Amino acid sequence: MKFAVLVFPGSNCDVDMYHAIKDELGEEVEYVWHTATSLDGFDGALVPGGFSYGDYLRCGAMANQSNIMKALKEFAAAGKPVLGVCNGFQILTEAGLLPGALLRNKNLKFMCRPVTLTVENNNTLFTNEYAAGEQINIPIAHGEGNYYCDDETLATLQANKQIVFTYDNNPNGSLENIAGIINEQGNVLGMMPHPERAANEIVGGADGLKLFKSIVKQWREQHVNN
Amino acid sequence: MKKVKVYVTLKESILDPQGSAVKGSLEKIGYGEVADVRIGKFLEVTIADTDRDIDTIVKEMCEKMLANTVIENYRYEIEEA
Amino acid sequence: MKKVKVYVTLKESILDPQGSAVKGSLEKIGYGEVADVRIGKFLEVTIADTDRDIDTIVKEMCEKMLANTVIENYRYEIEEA
Amino acid sequence: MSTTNFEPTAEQIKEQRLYADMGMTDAEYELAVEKLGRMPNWTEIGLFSVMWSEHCSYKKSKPVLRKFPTKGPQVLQGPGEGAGIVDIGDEQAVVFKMESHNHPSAIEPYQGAATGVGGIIRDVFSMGARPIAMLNSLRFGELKSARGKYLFEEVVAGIAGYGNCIGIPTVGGEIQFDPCYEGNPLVNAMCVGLIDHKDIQKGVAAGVGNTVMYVGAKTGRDGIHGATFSSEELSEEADEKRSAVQVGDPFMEKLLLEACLEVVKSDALVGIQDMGAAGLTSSSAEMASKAGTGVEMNLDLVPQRETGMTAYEMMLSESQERMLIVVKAGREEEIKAIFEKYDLDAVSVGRVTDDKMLRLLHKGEVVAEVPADALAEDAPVYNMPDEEPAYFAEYQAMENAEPAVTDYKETLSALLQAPTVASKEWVYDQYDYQVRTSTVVAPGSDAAVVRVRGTNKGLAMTTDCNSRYIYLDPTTGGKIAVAEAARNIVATGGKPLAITDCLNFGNPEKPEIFWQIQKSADGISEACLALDAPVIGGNVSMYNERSGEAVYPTPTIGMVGLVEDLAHVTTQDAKNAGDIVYVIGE
Ligand SMILES: Nc1ncnc2c1ncn2[C@@H]1O[C@H](COP(=O)(O)OP(=O)(O)O)[C@@H](O)[C@H]1O
Repeated sequence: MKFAVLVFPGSNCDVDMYHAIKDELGEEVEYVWHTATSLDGFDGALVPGGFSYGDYLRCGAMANQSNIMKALKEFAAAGKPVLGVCNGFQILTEAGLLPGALLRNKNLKFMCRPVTLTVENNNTLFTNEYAAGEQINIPIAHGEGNYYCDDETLATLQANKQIVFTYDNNPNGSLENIAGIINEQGNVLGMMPHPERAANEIVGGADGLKLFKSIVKQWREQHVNN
Repeated sequence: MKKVKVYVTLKESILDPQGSAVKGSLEKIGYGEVADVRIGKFLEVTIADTDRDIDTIVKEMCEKMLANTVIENYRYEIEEA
Repeated sequence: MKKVKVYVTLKESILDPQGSAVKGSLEKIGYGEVADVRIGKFLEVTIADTDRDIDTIVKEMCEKMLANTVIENYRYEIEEA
Repeated sequence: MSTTNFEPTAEQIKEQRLYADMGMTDAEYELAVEKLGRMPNWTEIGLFSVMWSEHCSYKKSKPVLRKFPTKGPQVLQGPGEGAGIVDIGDEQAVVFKMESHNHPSAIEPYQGAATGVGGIIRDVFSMGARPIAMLNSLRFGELKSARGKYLFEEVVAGIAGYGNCIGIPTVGGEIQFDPCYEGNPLVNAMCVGLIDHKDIQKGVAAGVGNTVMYVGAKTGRDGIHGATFSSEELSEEADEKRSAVQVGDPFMEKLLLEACLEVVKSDALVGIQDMGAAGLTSSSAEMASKAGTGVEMNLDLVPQRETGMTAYEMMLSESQERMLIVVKAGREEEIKAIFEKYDLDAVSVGRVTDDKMLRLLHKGEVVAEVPADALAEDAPVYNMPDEEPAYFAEYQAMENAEPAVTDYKETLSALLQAPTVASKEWVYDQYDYQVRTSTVVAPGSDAAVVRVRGTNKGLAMTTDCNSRYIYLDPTTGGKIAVAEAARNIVATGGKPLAITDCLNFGNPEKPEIFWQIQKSADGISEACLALDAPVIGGNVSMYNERSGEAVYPTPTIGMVGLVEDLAHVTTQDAKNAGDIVYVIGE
């Protein structure tokens, strides 16, 4: 399986994402600069964390205007897996690929710490390797991860089981403890915690690796076995 | 040349933690009469003379980038500069 | 009740990294006529009726907390709410 | 018409002693006249004043710095470049340096701390290294006044804001609170980078005819005379001098970092240097002086953020996120293309000459023509008088007092609540200490450990200094500071490689203060020799006083050690109930 790691000016978890795929998962991966216009040849797209455009104005607002976003929207519309982490999640909401928005953390501070998540929905292409209700440890590092959406959107998210991860100890004020959501189609996941930072025990845990393994498993089932 | 003043504010239904924090701090230093604080952005955009309709492009810029209409409202004033 | 609108802007000689980045992005997406962008804050402060002179206390609040006068300027308007 | 016309003439500068306002003495002015062979004009006296400030020339601290052991088989680059370099085997090396930003932080704590972080990062990547970790060492007054709390919170936010945005993990540091830092906090930032031997760069303007290029942010009137300002005590009048405060732009620096690390791979690049204190002046004069060449620049070509800037203003501006590079003649376009990818300007502003002069053109006129060596090398060196302060003998004569503890539980709990002792989680929770996914030991233990990707090795790093010990006995205190750093490295599983230091002191013109500087340098040197951990670079920050009261002598030590195998890493937390506790040593 071949992954694209999108790189915007100011992305800084691109390297982590790249190495998680290459070194820990052992799949193919390439960086794709924001000026590119196509994602042809890739089977999955990863929108990494960091501070695209410095997070100036609003997180993700300027990245959303890049060339590559048009290609990413087509890629998503074609049903291919798209994962946005942290700033990547913010970019996906700005782009309308996921509903809602990420506001400043309730305590107004950046927070970097390990957190415990509950896998609320393990029936997605991103979570099939986890058990239902499994508790996993994945670190967060963000200043604006406070998920917000209006009541109607929340009702839809709940009805469709689009809330994939929740925080056990809500660190940032997110609505309904939301840590990660998926789109209705089920192929675009956005989450604030960093699974790519939890892909090797030496740097603090490997609970995130299963997320990437899930993507590959589903892809293999669809592409290799037939 | 035009000077455009853009005001971007959080929608009323959205909690403004920064505003609440400032209100709390103001109370603490002796301004108990402060009933509410809301914090938004104030952008000053200078625009060179252009053939395009200024109102249209300012609106476009706001919708596309300067504001996120899921959570924010915006308004603007266009002045001669 | 008074509604006070406070505008906090960076002093002219102070670098505005946010404004420059926004200008760059606007240019790239087709708004080459944008000559300059400066980003400041817009605060709406609601103040309950008080015996103190409203002008004095707003000024005090700005100096003490709402603006960082080392790098920012402020101005305000007081409206009946 | 050139605005330079409104500047004082060479005669006025001399007669009205205008150089004094720039921090120059009469003798220094005379020396400048001698080096130049005539009276300097306004721009030229500006160049002399910044380059001969303590901050740039180390004129008062040089004799002290000479005490430090700086050599060792592991040292690839000692003091003298942007940062020092130490071999770690496998054709790789570690690059690190620590730098202070005390005075700017006292005035605008968020931006002061942020730009301090930005500056030290540039020092490291200007060597061609990839920055992989940040540390810091902070000193504040006790958290009792509103101003004190404000300074603390904003400095921490500024460090976090810059480091998090640029994506370099802040993995360690230390904080001490003491009333002596109330008006003059200390903000020292350290950056650690990793480099392949073949990529090591120098800040040289070599090759006559080569092109001098300016890259990065535009020049504004920010922090003009920042270097002279940091070489004076903080006073109420100093507030007047804080022209435009420098604002950090970590996004710009991230682009500059990535572009520069691409550029160092090109053989078109000859030299690269960060525009730090005294910006264009120090980078151009030092690069020429180190190469034995001259540099001619046309200031009309310098990218400017503000209108109507004079040559004096451009040369003294301390706008952040800028670099000066020297490129082989004819290869400018290749270099430009790399910067363009990152939306950065790379502009040819001059060339390397053979006459050893720094020559500046502005609006068709030569506005300055000064020997590069005169600026970079010929600053006077002072042997400052020192004198043992009266307090020293007094304290030495005292008996050690055993504090009477009646209730151990209460005392322990009081100790743990003291801000200096208490957990610093509130602070490091705000730092992204994990980005780059290489942090093996995060903040909260002894030294931090960052793995070297692709190997089984790690780098252990720490900053330490107990200034109360140094105040009481600077020689012993200096030794203790280095020994503490080494213990932190060793306890974590590393072997000390080398140190960087930041000498934070009061006004060196006071003999008692200079005595503290001398003695603590003796102690540091002795410990470095004993531990085979040479000093590979550092920074001096003097005049840390407010209203005549100096801070405690605070020579912060930043140490890096090599962990040969990550399996050796040991953290400080208690592992299992029932494990036995030993006390080792005296
Ligand atoms: N306290 C110190 N200990 C060791 N070296 C020092 C110290 N202070 C300064 N140096 C070294 O002196 C050299 C000259 O510094 P310079 O490049 O002028 O300073 P900076 O980069 O701090 O502006 C640097 O290599 C620096 O590492």
